[in-house]
Amino acid sequence: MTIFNSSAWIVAPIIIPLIGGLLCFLWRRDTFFIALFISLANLLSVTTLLRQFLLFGPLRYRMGGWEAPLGIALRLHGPALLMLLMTAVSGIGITLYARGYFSFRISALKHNNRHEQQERFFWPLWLMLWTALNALFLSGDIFNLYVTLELVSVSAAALAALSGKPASQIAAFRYLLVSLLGSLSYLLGVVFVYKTYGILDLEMLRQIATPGPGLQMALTLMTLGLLLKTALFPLHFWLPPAHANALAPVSAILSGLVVKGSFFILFTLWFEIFASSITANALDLIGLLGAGAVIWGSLQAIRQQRLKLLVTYSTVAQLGYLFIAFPLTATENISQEVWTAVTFMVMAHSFAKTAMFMAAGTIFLQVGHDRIRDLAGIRKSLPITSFAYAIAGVNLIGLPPSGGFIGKWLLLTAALTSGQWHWSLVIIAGSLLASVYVFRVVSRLFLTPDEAIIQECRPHSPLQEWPALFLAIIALLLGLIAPYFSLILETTEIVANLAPGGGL
Amino acid sequence: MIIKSRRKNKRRPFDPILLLVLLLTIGLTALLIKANYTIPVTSFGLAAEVARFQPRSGVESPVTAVLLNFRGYDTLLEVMILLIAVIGVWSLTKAPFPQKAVKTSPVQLAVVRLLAPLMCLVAAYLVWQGSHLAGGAFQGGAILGGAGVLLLVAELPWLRTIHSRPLRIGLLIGPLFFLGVALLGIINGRELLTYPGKWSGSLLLLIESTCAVSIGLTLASLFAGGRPADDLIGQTKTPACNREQKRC
Amino acid sequence: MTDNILAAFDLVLITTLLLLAWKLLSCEDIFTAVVLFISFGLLMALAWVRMRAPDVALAEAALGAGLTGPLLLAALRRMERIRKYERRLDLDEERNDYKKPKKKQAPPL
Amino acid sequence: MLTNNLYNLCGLLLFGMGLFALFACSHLLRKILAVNIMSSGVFLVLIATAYRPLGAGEIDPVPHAMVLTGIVVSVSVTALALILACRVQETSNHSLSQSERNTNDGDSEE
Repeated sequence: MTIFNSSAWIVAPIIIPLIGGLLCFLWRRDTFFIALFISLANLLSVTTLLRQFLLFGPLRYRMGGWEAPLGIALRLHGPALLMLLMTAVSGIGITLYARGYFSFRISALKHNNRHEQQERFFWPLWLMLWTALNALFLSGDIFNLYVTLELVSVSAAALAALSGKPASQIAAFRYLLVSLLGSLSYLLGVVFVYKTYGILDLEMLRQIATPGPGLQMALTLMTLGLLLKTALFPLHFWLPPAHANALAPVSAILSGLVVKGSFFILFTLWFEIFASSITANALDLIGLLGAGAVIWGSLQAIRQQRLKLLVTYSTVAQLGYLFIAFPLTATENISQEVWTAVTFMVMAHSFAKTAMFMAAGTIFLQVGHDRIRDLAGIRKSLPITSFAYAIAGVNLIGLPPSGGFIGKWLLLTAALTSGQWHWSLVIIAGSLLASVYVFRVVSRLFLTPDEAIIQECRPHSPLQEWPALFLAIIALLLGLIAPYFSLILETTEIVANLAPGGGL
Repeated sequence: MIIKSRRKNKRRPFDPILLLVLLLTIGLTALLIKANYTIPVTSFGLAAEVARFQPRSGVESPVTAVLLNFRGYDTLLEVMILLIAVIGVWSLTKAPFPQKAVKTSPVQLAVVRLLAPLMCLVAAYLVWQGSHLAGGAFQGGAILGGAGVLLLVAELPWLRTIHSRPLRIGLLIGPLFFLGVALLGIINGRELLTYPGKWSGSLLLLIESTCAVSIGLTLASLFAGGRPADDLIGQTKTPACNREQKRC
Repeated sequence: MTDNILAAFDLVLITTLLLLAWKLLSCEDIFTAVVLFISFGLLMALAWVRMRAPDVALAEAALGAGLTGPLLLAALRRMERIRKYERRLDLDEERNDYKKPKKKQAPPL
Repeated sequence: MLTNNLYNLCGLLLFGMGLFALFACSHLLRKILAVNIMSSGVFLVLIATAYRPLGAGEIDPVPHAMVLTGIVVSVSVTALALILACRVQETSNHSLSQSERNTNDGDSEE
């Protein structure tokens, strides 16, 4: 099987969706089948990468055959591989769901021209966004990361504006400006790095980076930009309108995948590349903001009257957990566990939130509104969707055996062993609050009084319901395959000892 | 919600939040300037590296070598950003692009007739010059886009007959050719974006020419802010959209 | 001698750039701001030439003056036209979107 | 080195100005202009870093290529932002604060 050992597979997750996106724009017929084929091909390539990774360890790829300081390198390490897997699986779900969603809208709603047009532009934009995310996860060059960030923000903003409603236009405009501001701040950070070291390659930077005023400023700028893009607590103001007003598949993409991209860069920069320059105060500050996000986001979610807004604010809250992990890495011997915890949280949240937005979108389309108060008895007409929502909720609360449980458990133990028990209080409080906002909806959906109005249900395709359940169940079962994940992540340690240009 | 409150208190001279933002920006800028002057200048960047490998890149201009060869991957993604911007603009508009048929004044027409071909020539020259001096696909494409803007401003009637498919092919020809050449490297058993040695000079020129055409079309489409009339799905059916077309 | 002239040129250029930026961000009329922005772009091109970056200067001149300027002007014209008509078409469309609209589900405005 | 520092300073000041204006200005077009000023500032810092006076060695072409990439990116993003701004003006009753209320309805889809 020499073909599966070729190093060229590492560019496949970038090239395959890219070709798909271009084809969807050019051809315009059978776009769903193109997208489905692309999703499967992408899954195949990511699986091949997984196999190569398990056989040979971390990979490094020189674009154009040029060595690192001059050329651009791609690198595949444990976290990047898991992010690729996450995007591949979520992507298949989103592709299937989007098909059901758009065909329902075209057939059942008025103004089907508009819906046809939305579907026509959704596919190329979605595939381009997928390309951008995969490129971001694989990139090993600090300026190339900026280009991929811009690619992500432009396509995400275009997707967010797709719904055409006034509120979504304003939200998308603000989203675009905020992403631009974040990218520019990041770029200025890159400029400072280049001023100081004259190098853009991540691996080489990791080796020569020493704490200093230039790096300090660069890190501050990059962190500010990426925090803005990841919507950490006080900088989250743009997220709820943008995510709640988009079309349902787009909300799923934005909440499930896009925010993870900037978080991934942030985490890589802080704990892999510039780990030596991070001070304990900075870690504590980020952790504090994360705690604020958990509490504030959960309280807001509890207050919301609309299902989609509730799900959106829960994204703000769940992103907070990822930042609570920052101060826990300060203790030497447990940083590996924190890495695993964060990866788990990211993946579990991605699957669960994607499923949740899909379920919310289906409910919205079927019922015509998403006021939580009036959602009683939906389970009778939409059993699969309600079930998917409930399972995804289990993940957000963090009940076993879900991926969310493993993530939180690892965080809790890390907090206790490192003696920073105050973070564990926040984690537990967040879980309790999450159970409040999840059960508030689930109890409406399931435990209704007998005389509840049974909402009428339009005929719809299974594609509208099953992908959500599929992703929710994956999120639930994530905890069962935990050992394999830590296996992949432990290989990261080897990459940390590799010389640049090493690997394959 | 900083932005919101700003709007309401626009007239007031002493808005506390505005003051806070002002102080924060001044502080950040001061920090930046301070850091800027404390950075020890230890490196001279990648100039030596580029100079060393430039003979193998196939072009004489160092910037073009970096742009298309050493860091060609960035450029490939960047061309895609342009394309996504066009897709985004098309997805947002419901109007066909030359919006109304007006009589172009003869003076304007004469100017356009003179300038547009001239700009195409300049663009071609810039692309060709890019291999050894300043210039290249982006500069040439920008001039081509400028020519497109000129045509659009003059609202020439034949612009209305542009069909969607040929335009899309034009928009995609550069990116697709670039991608194809990039994949050639893999087919040859090398890395992505590796150009075959002795051909790389002419291949790069071809990439630049096709990309310049696509970039020019892209920029002109961005300026047009609409889509070809046959790209709209049944817009004339609903009366609301009819009204809209007249007004937009 | 040449050094002094160059330094004076630098100072003038930088001051003009900063003043233009300040003016275009603070002036009352948005049309003036757009026009100032175009001239700002041209001065930036001059700065690129001074920094011995002819490629960037060409791109800035061609893109800034030839495209961003017209883009901004076109957008401004479009916005003015929209403001005149004050359309609410999309909102109407939105309310009647469901085939069986229910009164109580109309979005509260 | 003096020239580099002067232009560096100018770039950083432009960045700061744009940043402030982005928050302080209410007109959407002005916000877009502010972002453009900011990016010009960043590019200026980058190019000024690479600058060497005549006869003082090679100029590093990598920042030039980076800025070219950045300029093209910013033009395309500006175009998208402008169309979005037009759409905002078209669809909302031309005052953002009013539509802010719509946003919180979450009544997004139909």
